[in-house]
Amino acid sequence: MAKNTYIDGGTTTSETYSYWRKVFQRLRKHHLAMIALVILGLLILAVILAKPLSFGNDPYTYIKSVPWIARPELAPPGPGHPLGLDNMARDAWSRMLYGGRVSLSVGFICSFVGASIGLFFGLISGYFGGIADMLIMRFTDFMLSIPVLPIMVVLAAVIRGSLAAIIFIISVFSWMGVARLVRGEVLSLKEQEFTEAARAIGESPARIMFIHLLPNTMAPVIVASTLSIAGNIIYEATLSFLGLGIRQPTPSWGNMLNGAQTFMLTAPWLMWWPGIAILITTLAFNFLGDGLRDALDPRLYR
Amino acid sequence: MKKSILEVKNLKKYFPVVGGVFSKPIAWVKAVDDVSFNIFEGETFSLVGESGSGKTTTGKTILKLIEPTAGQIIAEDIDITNYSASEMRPLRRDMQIIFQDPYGSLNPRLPVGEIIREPLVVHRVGNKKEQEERVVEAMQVVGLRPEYLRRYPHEFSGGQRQRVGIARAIVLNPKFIVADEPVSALDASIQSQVLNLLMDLQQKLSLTYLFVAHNLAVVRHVSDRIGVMYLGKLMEIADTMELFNNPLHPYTQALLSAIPIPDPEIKKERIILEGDIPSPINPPSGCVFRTRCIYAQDICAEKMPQLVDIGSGHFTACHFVKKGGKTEFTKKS
Amino acid sequence: MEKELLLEIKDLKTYFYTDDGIVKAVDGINLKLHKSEVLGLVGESGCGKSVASLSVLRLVDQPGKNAGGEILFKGEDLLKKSEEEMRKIRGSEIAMIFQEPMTALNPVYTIGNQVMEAILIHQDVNEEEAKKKTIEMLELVGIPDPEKRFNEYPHEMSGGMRQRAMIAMAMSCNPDLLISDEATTALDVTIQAQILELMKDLQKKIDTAILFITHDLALVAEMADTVAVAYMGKIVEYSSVKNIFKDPRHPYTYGLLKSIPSLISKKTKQPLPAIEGMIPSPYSMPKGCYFHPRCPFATDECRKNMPELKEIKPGHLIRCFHPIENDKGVSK
Amino acid sequence: MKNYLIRRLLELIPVLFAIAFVSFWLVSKMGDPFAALIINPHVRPEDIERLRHIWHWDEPLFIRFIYWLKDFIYPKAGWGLSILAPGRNVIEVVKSRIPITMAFSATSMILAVAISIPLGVYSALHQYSIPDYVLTFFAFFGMSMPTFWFGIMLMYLLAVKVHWFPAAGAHSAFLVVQDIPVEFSEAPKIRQFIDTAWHLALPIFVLVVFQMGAWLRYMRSSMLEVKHQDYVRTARAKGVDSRTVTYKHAFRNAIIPIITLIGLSFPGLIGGAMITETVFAIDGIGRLTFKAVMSQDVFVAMALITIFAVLVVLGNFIADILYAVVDPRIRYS
Repeated sequence: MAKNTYIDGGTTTSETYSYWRKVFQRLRKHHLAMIALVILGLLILAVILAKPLSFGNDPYTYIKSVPWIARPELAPPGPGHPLGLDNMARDAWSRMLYGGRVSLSVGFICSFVGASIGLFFGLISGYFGGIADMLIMRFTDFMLSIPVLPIMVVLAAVIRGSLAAIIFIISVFSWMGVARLVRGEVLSLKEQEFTEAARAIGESPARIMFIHLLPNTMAPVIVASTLSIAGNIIYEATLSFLGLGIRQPTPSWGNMLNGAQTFMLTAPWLMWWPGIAILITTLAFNFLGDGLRDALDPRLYR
Repeated sequence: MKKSILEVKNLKKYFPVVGGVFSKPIAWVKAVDDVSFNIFEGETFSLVGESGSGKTTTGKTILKLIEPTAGQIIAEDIDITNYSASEMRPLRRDMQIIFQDPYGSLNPRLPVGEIIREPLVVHRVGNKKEQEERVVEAMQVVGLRPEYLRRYPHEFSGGQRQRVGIARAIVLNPKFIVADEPVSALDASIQSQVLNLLMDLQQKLSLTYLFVAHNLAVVRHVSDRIGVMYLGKLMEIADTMELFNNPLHPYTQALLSAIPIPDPEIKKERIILEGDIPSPINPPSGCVFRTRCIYAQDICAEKMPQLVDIGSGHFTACHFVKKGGKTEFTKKS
Repeated sequence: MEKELLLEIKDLKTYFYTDDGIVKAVDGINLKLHKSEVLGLVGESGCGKSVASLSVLRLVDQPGKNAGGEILFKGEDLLKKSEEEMRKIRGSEIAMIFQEPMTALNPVYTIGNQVMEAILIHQDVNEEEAKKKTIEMLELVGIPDPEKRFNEYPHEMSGGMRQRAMIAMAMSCNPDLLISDEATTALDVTIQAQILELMKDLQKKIDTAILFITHDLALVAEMADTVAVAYMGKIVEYSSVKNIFKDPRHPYTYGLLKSIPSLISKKTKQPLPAIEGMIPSPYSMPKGCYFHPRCPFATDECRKNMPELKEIKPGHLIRCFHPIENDKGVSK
Repeated sequence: MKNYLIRRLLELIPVLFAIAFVSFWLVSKMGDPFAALIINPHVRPEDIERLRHIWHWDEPLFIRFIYWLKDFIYPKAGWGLSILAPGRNVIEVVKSRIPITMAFSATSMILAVAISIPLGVYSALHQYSIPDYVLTFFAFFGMSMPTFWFGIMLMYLLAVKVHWFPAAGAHSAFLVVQDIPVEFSEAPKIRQFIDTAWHLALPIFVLVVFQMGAWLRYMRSSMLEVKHQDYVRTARAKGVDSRTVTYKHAFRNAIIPIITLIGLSFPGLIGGAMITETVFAIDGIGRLTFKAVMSQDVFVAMALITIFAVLVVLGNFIADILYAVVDPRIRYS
């Protein structure tokens, strides 16, 4: 064949596009996921701008009096305090905003930590196999056999209170799914010939893992992590609701509900908003995760 | 005397089958079982066989992509059988592989330019600019537009992807390439283009090929010598024309007669083999082919015939093929 | 030679309406199949051969849809039949076997159960008779020990045995037409030889017509009486098997035949006369004749207009402005 | 398969042992079970020392654990030291709470699965229809809502505001039988059942909604996947009517992963039961766990967590067995 005779035609398109751009194009067609993305953007913006959005209220300050009712404790909504005051006469709206910071950060951080641990274990386990695989997988099975919530409650009772403790407790139980997922992906990627090609070139295991395996496992990990943010937010809220999570006076959506439940009869409005906030956030993460799954699905791809 | 570039001696690869209460190996898949052959410099040596014959395992074991169970692999007088991954690394510049699946053999997250550059990066050949020049050159040689450098594999058709795989294999200027079913996943009209490219590259870059395939017409067209495998064992080795004109092993005879011919006027008398290919986990005793062989006798169940030279480089493993190519077949009663 | 006409496909179109555009998988296919005849439909991937066969049974899944044409089976248009009427035809008058015998058989039911199901649907027999008939069928297709095999699951069988079971299922109601969609592609060559032998044998015994779909020209030479060559959803050449192989007129057929490595030729290790270029993307089809970008004889006419499928000599139709003349050159 | 199950059973023993030990260790970190006795004026310090010795609390952690485990498996009369129920055998305390939890979690699980499976199939068969969208939204709601909040809101709206349901507890203290109030345990069985059902309606509803979300999604996607399998097309090509195609061919395959997941859903169910029991003040083992942790009732907490671990591990094992029962491919390998 003469040099510079090229093979043209076929499926090549006029412009080149990367995998992630294609993913985003597909995600854009997923209306619920896009709505979720917008809502999450607004939520994140709101908790970042908690201070200016609080109408000059501070989540920790006890309000001495409000004009529309005699006692400031459990005051119903009124001017300047759109959600009223809680049982300690603190502004519920500003506590919502600052509580959102805690809830969202716990969700994100725990997911990130969980995904990182899971990726690490999954890669090692899947790539090396043998003893390492056996040990890691036995350990994963062991962790999965633990009744999560009861043990979380015990753990929370042992190391009580701080944000770091809660993040630690939730993260400990949020890596197993990703580890199994990544291991499975790596096992199937290892069967694919491009991994073998990398070995045939003489690439080191570390390079194979980082250049070839890791990027190819990212798609399902991103989906799983997005979904697990929702789960982690609920875990935090549940623990805080039970009085074992974030401690007063730091606000979180969960511990706001803990306080509100006691005053269900006298101040039912305090119960509505933190719950709705949790529901909307977790719904949004679940829809986004679902949309990402469709957008990243390799079966529709190629 | 032709120079042997690669020698395989009594190569075995057994894969464990785990099971039972304690996950211990309870059986072995004898994928490659006592295989020996030479590959001479500049030739195309082909391994043909049906699924489960061990031809691909042999090819990959030679490159140490699969660890051999026993035997020897000698590449240019160096015994690489027990070489570690790091000891193998420098040798990999000379020994490359082309894969079967044009989809699975390219990392979908890397642009093709990066895929072809990988070998240069790993072996630290030149600086980035020189590497990119060599990538462009390799792409031109295999008939890909260098402008497509930044495109991703999914933007190419099967035939083009296979060219990317070939470019990756030749970018280090290897001496020896294992081509593992390089055209079997391609359409007929693309198949011939890729075969032409492989033959052209062999000329230009003086390559030696180990060509692994199941399509006998393709193998006949590209090979100098052919080894026929069945259930992990070599049944026959001969020069291409000798093998096709004078197949001596009953399996080779049946295999050749099973090939459909694209000519409606040739109605050939076909040897239809009875039954299925046995499982490599539990191959028949003695000669592995005896369960389907129309000439099988008692001795075939007892003794595995050795692969012997019956003259002028024609090797056969059958009790009833004697020196000089005389056959003493009698049909099973 | 003039046998009763069994199946006539007229200008059949099956399009896939995908997010990225319309794929004209089958773009006006015309075929005729006579009783107890074998019609080979060959082509490379993307030529629409499998979609065409599924269209005959009206089994094309979403987003694929019929976009016109007629499928006359025994004189009646299958496209006009109700789903219930179609269901009665499927499996009894027209049966089909698929490429992957592993995935085409339901993994959770025994072979016997699956073959028997077809018999129970279409024949007026009770369970016991159906079972007897099933075992007979299994024996007929050469499955050893059919009573025992009746109770085995697909994963317990080899590829060849599974394909035999598929054939038993397809032939159990003595269909007038068998559609074989790449039935031997997934099999080893020695097993392929067995299955082809079996199909020929059964075709004689049961007197079934076969629509034999494959990408392998050699198989067509062996099996078919008439051959249709498809390229990008259209038939480009259609004639008797002898004409196709001895006197191909379309440049695509001609090129394809030349590019296959020969089993007789002494000229090995030589460049093969390959067809240049690649199959176009179904989303951006070339104007005019679909083959023109790869055709060595293409002219401006080919770049502008799609040629019609025309009879150039009795029983030999091609879709080309410049048919190849007796292996010597191109008519101008 | 039998070997596999035996192996799994053998594997469960160390897993259970490890979980029991880890929870023992964690729970004992929670507090000293004997510390609470110090404030009791009737208990002398030497009595506490004696008790400590009797329960081996003066031994190192691991030895103490072994003694504890022995007593847990073969409980002696009056075993354990409970703060919530002083003087009573811990096992007895726990045992008396099990039935109510079992009753309402099993009911909720059966209901959730029984409703979700047909709805999931419907959703898959009518993909992108309005009912599909409604069901999808409902499923996401079930997966996203915090159980405890949903429980409180239902309680507030349906029990506090409109009095359709009782607000808390598993049953009334008194029932009016023929105009005479009698103690619950004295009332006729049928009345007891109706009263309990009425009390448990809301918690069961909460748990059903919580579980249904996941089941609906699983069933829908499993069915969607199966719908496009080759064997479904084969069945249609055979002339099977669409009802039989759906239920005999598609559904039978789609249900396999779902059945397996039932065994694996135990941890989530335990968590859900714990929350709903706490919210609705039902005296089951879930609420007992929470109370035990809050009051540092070490013996009770340890017994409960070990029971939960046994349940989860048992669930895994059941999943394995079910898998083998429903999937012939597993059964025979």
